Amino acid sequence: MDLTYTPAEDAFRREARAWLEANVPREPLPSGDTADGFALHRVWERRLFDARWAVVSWPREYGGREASLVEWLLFEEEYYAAGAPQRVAQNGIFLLAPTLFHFGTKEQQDRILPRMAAGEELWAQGWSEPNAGSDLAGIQGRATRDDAGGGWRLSGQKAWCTRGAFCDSLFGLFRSDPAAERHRGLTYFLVPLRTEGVTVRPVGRLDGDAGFADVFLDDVFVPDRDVLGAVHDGWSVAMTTASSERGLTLRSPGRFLAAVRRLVELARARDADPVLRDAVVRAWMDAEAHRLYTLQTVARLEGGKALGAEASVNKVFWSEMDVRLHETAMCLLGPDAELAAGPWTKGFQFALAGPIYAGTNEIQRNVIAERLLGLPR
Amino acid sequence: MDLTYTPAEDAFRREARAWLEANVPREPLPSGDTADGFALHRVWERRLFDARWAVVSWPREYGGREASLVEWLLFEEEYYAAGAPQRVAQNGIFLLAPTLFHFGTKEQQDRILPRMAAGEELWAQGWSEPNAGSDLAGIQGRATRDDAGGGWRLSGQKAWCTRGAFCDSLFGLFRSDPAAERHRGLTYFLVPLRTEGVTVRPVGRLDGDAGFADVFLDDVFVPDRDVLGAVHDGWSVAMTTASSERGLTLRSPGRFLAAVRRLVELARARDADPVLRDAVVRAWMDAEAHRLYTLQTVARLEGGKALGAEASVNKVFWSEMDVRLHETAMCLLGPDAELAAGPWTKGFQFALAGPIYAGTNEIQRNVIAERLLGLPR
Amino acid sequence: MRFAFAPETLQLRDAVRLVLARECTAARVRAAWASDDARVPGLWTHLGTLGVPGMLAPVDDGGLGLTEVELVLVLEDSGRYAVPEPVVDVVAVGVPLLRDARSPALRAVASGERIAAVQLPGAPFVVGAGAAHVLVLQHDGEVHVVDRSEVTLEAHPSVDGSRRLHRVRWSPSKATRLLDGDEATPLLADAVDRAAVGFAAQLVGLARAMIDRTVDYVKARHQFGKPVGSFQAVKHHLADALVAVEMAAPSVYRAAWSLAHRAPGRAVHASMAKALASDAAALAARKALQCHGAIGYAYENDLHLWMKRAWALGADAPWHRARVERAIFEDGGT
Amino acid sequence: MRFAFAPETLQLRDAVRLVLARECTAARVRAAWASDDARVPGLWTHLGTLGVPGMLAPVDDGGLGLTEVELVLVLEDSGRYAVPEPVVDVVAVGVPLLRDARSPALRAVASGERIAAVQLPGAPFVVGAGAAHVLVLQHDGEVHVVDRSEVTLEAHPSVDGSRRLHRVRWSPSKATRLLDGDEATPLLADAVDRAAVGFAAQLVGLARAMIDRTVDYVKARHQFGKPVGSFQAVKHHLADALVAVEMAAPSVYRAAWSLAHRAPGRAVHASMAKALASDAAALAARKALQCHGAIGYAYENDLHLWMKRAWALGADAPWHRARVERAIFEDGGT
Repeated sequence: MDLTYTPAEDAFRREARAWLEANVPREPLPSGDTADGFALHRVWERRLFDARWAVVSWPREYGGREASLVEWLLFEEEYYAAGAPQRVAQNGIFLLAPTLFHFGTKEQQDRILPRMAAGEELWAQGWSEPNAGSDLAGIQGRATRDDAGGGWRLSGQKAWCTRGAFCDSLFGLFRSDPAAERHRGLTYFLVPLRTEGVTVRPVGRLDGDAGFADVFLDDVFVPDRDVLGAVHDGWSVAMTTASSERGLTLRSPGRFLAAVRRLVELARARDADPVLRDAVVRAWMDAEAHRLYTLQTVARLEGGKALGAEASVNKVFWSEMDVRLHETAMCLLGPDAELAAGPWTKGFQFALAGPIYAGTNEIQRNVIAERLLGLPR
Repeated sequence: MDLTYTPAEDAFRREARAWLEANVPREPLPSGDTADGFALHRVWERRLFDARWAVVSWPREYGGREASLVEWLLFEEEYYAAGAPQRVAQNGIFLLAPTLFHFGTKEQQDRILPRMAAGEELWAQGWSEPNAGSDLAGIQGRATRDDAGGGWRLSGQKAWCTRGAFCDSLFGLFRSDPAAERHRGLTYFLVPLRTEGVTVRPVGRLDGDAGFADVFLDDVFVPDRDVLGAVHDGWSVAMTTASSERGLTLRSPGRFLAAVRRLVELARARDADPVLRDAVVRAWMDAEAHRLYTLQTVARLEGGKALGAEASVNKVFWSEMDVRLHETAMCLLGPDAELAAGPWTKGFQFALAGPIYAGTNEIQRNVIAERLLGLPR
Repeated sequence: MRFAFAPETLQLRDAVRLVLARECTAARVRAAWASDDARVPGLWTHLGTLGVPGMLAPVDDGGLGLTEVELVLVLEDSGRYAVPEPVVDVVAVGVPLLRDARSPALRAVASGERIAAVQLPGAPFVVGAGAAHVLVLQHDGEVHVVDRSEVTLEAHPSVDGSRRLHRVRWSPSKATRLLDGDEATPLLADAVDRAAVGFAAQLVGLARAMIDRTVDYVKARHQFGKPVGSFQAVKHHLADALVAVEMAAPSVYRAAWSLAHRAPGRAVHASMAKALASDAAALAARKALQCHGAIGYAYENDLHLWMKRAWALGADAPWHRARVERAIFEDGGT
Repeated sequence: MRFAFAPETLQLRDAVRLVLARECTAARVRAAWASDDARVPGLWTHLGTLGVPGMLAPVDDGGLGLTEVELVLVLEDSGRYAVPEPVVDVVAVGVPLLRDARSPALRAVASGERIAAVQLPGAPFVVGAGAAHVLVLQHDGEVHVVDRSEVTLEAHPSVDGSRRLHRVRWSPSKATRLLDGDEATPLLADAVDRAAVGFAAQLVGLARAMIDRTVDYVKARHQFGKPVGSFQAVKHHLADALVAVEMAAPSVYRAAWSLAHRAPGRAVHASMAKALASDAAALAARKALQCHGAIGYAYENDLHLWMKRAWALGADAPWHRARVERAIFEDGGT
C-alpha cells in the first residue's frame, strides 16, 4: 500500500492543472443540453482533443496519453476543480468506447474512436425504450436482415437518449431474432442519427432544457460493419462493460470533491449554523470516502480483477450522496434556493436523476443483494 | 374542531394526576420481565384496579370508569409522565379485551374481564409460532375435537409469548380444521398456562431478561366455553381488533411525550451541542405530531368510523420515532451510553423491538401500500 | 377536545375542490407556467365567487368572516391542485393584515376584484407582483400599500414556474404608509405564523397529490411483466411518503386552530407545522420522482408542477426547527 | 498511489483469521460473556504465538515491528469474530504507547505474557482491568504504569458483556509514573487517533459479520412459502448495510496508513474513519436485527454478541464529526 502519488503522477497532475488553468473558459459555457450550448461544447471537446486531454487513458494512436487509471482520476479531479465544461462527448467515451475496445474490430476502432475523441462524431446512448426501462431486456426495437444491402434494417423507438437531439450517432440494442427469448437474439448496433428513416424528437428535462430525445427509427439501414460484436450477442456485449458506467467512469470522484469544496465555501459564505455545518461535514466525508473507495477499486482493476457487481455499490453510493449534498446546499441557500438560474438549483435537479439513470437504485440494490450477498432471486 | 379540553376532561386529568402522585412507587420497581419484578407488578395492577385506574375506558361493572377515548389518552399521558410502572396486564387489556368485548359471550365477559382487570389472571399473547411470524396464517398448532370432554385438545408450540413465563393464561389461534386453507379453519382459544400438557420455556430478550417464553402444548384440554367467537372463524376474530393494537392502544402518545420530555432534560443536563439539540427537536415534534394524529384518530372513532389500515401508518411512525428518539439519547450519553443499567440503554433495546413486534414494519408498509394506496399485491 | 372539522368546513372545502378540479387542471397549470402572468384565466374570479379571497375578511367588508380553521383545508387543496396564483400570500397573509390594519384596500382585495401581491416578512422577493393591482410592502418595519403603477419590478425566475418572484423598487411615503413600526410589529409577527401555516397546508396538499399521481402511474406502468407498483421497493417508498404526510397533516390543522384562537403556543405550532410539512413534501417529491423513473424527469410530465413547488416552499424548514428549538430549550416548551 | 494491501499483509491476516475461526467461535464468545474475566481461554496465548499483541512493538523488544497498516486488518477480524479481549486497547494503543515511552513493561505485554489494560484518553472507564496484570493509566496529563495489585476496581457493567468496564482507584506516585505531562501530551494525542482507527476497524468487522450472519439467516428462514431473503425489502435493507460498510472500509485503511506514515492529516483521517465506521456498523446492526425479526431479539441468538459491541463502540461518532468539522472550517481541511 502506498497512498502517496509518484513523481510521475504528480507531474501529470501539474501538467493537467496548468493546461486547464490556461484554457478553461473564464465564463461558463451555456448548457450543453441546448442546441447553441452543445455546439460550443463540441468546440471545447476539440480543444481538449488537440491538447491530448480528451481521452487521457486511451492509446496514443487514438488521441490519448495511455494514462493509468490513477492518472485518469487525477485528471478528473483537476478537471472538475477547474470548473471546466461538462463533457458532451461523455457517453461515447465512457459507455461506447470501452465496448469498442473490447469487442470492436480494428477497422471499427480505427474508424470510430478518433472521430469520437475529437468531438467530430458525438454519441448518444440508445438503451431505453418506452416499455424497456428497468426491464432493459424488454427491448422491442427490431433489426431485420437485409442481405441485398449487406446489413440490417432497424425500426422502433429509443427513449431518454441523452442529448439525442444534438448528437451525431446512437448506439443501442435491437432485437435481431424475434423468436429468441428476452436476453437473447439482441444485436448491438451503431446507428447514424442524420440518415433516412430517423426522426429525433427533443424531450425536455426537469429544468426545461432539451437534454433528452426520443429517437424513432423507421426501416433505417445499418451496414454490417456497424454491428458491434457478434450478431444476436448484443446483451453480453452491452453488459460486459456496463459496470464501468455504474461504477467508475460515469461519475468519477473528482466531480463530488469539487462539489463538496464549493459546498464548504457556500457554508462559509452563508455563515451556516452548526446543524447545517454537520451536514456539510457528512457530505465532505462521503466525497472523500468515495475517492478512497474508487482508488481501492482502481488498484483492484490494475491488479487484474474485473469490476463486477461492486459497481452497483458505487453507483448507489454516489447517486445518494449527490442528492444529500445538493439538499444541504438548498438548505444553505434558504430563500435563494428556488432561484432557477442558480448553479446549485440546477445541480440539485441534475442530482435527482442520479438514483434513476444508469440502472435505477432499486435495480442496483437487487444486484447487490443477489450477486454480492447471494440472496435468492 | 375544539382543541381545548372540557372541564370534565380537565377534572379527569387532575384526578388521575393526584392519584398517581400519591401512589406511584418512589423507587422504580424491578423489571416486570423477571419473576420477582412480575410479582411486584401484579400487586401494582391490583392497586390500580382497586382505585379504578386499571381499565379506565371499560364499563363500571368490570372495574372501569367508562372514560372516553380522549380521557383514556389523558390517563396515559399522566401515567407515563408520572413514571408509573410498566403494565404487565397490558396484553390482556389491550389485545384480548377488545376482542372479548366484540366477540365474547356475556358469560365469558363476566368470568374473564374482572379477573383480568384486577391482575388476578394475567394474559400472554400466543400469536407467533416458530414458523409463523410475519406469515401468521402459517399457524400449525392444532386443535382436535374432544366430543366426550366437550371441548378441544390443543397441541403445538407458541413462540415470543411476552412474559409467558409468568402469565396465567394465553390467547391464540389454533388450526381446528386441518383441511381448510391458510386463513380458514383457525379457532381462537383461551388457554390456561398452569395446566396439564403445557410446558413453558422462558426465553431471554436482548437485555437478558426472560421477557418471552416458548409455550409447548401437548394435548391440552380446553372446554368449549373458552373458544372465543365461532369455531373455525378465529382469523377474523383476531383481525377485527388487531388494528387497535397497532394503531392506538399498544403505544399511546403519553409514552413518547414522557420520553421526549426526559430527552430534553438529558440534553440540558449534558449541555448538548446544536446538532444533537436539533435531533431532540425532531424527536419532540414527532412525539407531538403523534399525539395530534392520535387525537384525530380518536375523533374519527368517536364519530363512528372504524380503525382500519390507518393503524399501520401509526405503527410504522411510532416505532421508527421511538428508535430515533433513543438513538439520540445514546448520542447524548456518549461514553455512558453503553452502561447496561442505564434506563436509556434499556429503553433503546426495547425500542428496537418496536419495528418488529405487532407485525413487522415491512408487513405494515405492505398493508399501507396495498390497502390505503391500492397498489397491487 | 374534538379534533375533527365541522361538516360545514368540509362542505366549503368540497365546493372549492369542485371548482379547482374543473378549472385548475394540470393542463391549465402548465399553461399558466408558460404564460406572462402565471395565472389560470378566470380562476381568481371563480374563487372570488366562492368567497375564497375574503375568507378571513369580516362579513361587513364583503368577506366570509371565517377563520384559519376553515381556510387551512382550502389551502391544502390549493396545493393538491397546484394552484399557480399566490393564494397563501394573499388570502392567508395579505387579507388579515389589511383587515387588522383596517385598510380601505381590504374590501376590493377580499372580493377578488383587485389582485394583491404581498411581501412576506423577511422575504427578499414579492410573489406575483407583476399581475397585481396593489402591493402590500414593508419598509423599515412599516407596512405600506402601494399601487402597482408606482413600482418597478425586477424579475428573478423561480424553479417553480408559477412563483413569479420580483424585487420591488418603490418610494415609501406618508401616503403609502398603512402602519408605522409600532403598529406593524405584532401584525407582522402574525403574518409570519400565518405564512408558515398557509404554506404548510399547501405542502400537505402538494404531497398528497404527488403520492396520488405516483400511485396511478405505478399501477399502470409495467416492467418485468407486472405493474411496477407490485414491487415491494416501490410500495415501501410510497408507504413512507404517506406516513410522513399523514403525520404532518394534524400538526398543520392544529396550528391553524391555534392561529384562529390566538393560542399562546401558536408561533411554535406554526413552525412545527411548517417543518414537518416541508419534510413530508420533500420526501413525497423524492419518492414520487424515484417511482416515476425517467418519465417523471421529463418536463412534459406533469409531476414537476407539484414537485418544484414543494422545493420552493420547503427550504426554510431549518429556520422553523430553530424556532421550535428556542421554545423548547429557552422558554421551556409550550 | 496504490491502494492495496501487500500479499504478506493479507497472509498474516489470513493466518490470524484461521486461529480466530477455530478458537473464537460464537459459542466461546458467549461463554466468555458469561465468564468472570470475559476472556476466551487460551486465545491470548494463541494470538501471542502469532505475534499479534506485539505487532506494533519493535523486533528487538520481541514484537513483529509492523505498522498500523498490517494491524488494521487483524483488528477488523477481531470485530468479525467478536473477540472479547480488549485487543484495540492493548495492541493498537497500549503497546505503541509503552513503545514510544520506552517502558520496560513493553516486552512482556508485547509477547502476550503479561496482560495489560489501558485507559484510553478521556475515557472514564478502563476495559478489562480485572483480568490484567498491569494497567496503563493517566493522571493529570501524565501516564502511569501500575500493577494490578495496587489498584481497586469498581465494576460498571456494559451492555456488551465482553467489555468489563471499571473505574480504577489508585495512588499515582513517582514510582508509577512513566511519562510526565510534557512527554505524555503528543503520545496521548497519538493514542486518541490509534484508538479511533482501531475501533473503526473493529466496527467494520462487526458490520461485515452481522451482514453475513443475516444473509445466512434470511436464506434459510421461510415465510409465505419462500425464503425471507427473496423479499425485496429484505434485500434492500441488506444492500444498504453493505454499501455503508464497503464505503467506510477504505477510509479506515487510509487512516491506518496515515498513522503508520505519520501523515499530517492523520487526526482528521482517524476521526473520519471512526465516524463512518460507527454509522456503518449502527446501520448494519439495525438492518440485521430487523431482518432477523424476533429471533434476533432473543438472547440465545448470537446476533447480539456483535450488535452490542457496535452500539458500545459507536456512540462517540458525533465527537469525531465535530473534529472533522473543525479541520474543514477552521484549518481549511486537509
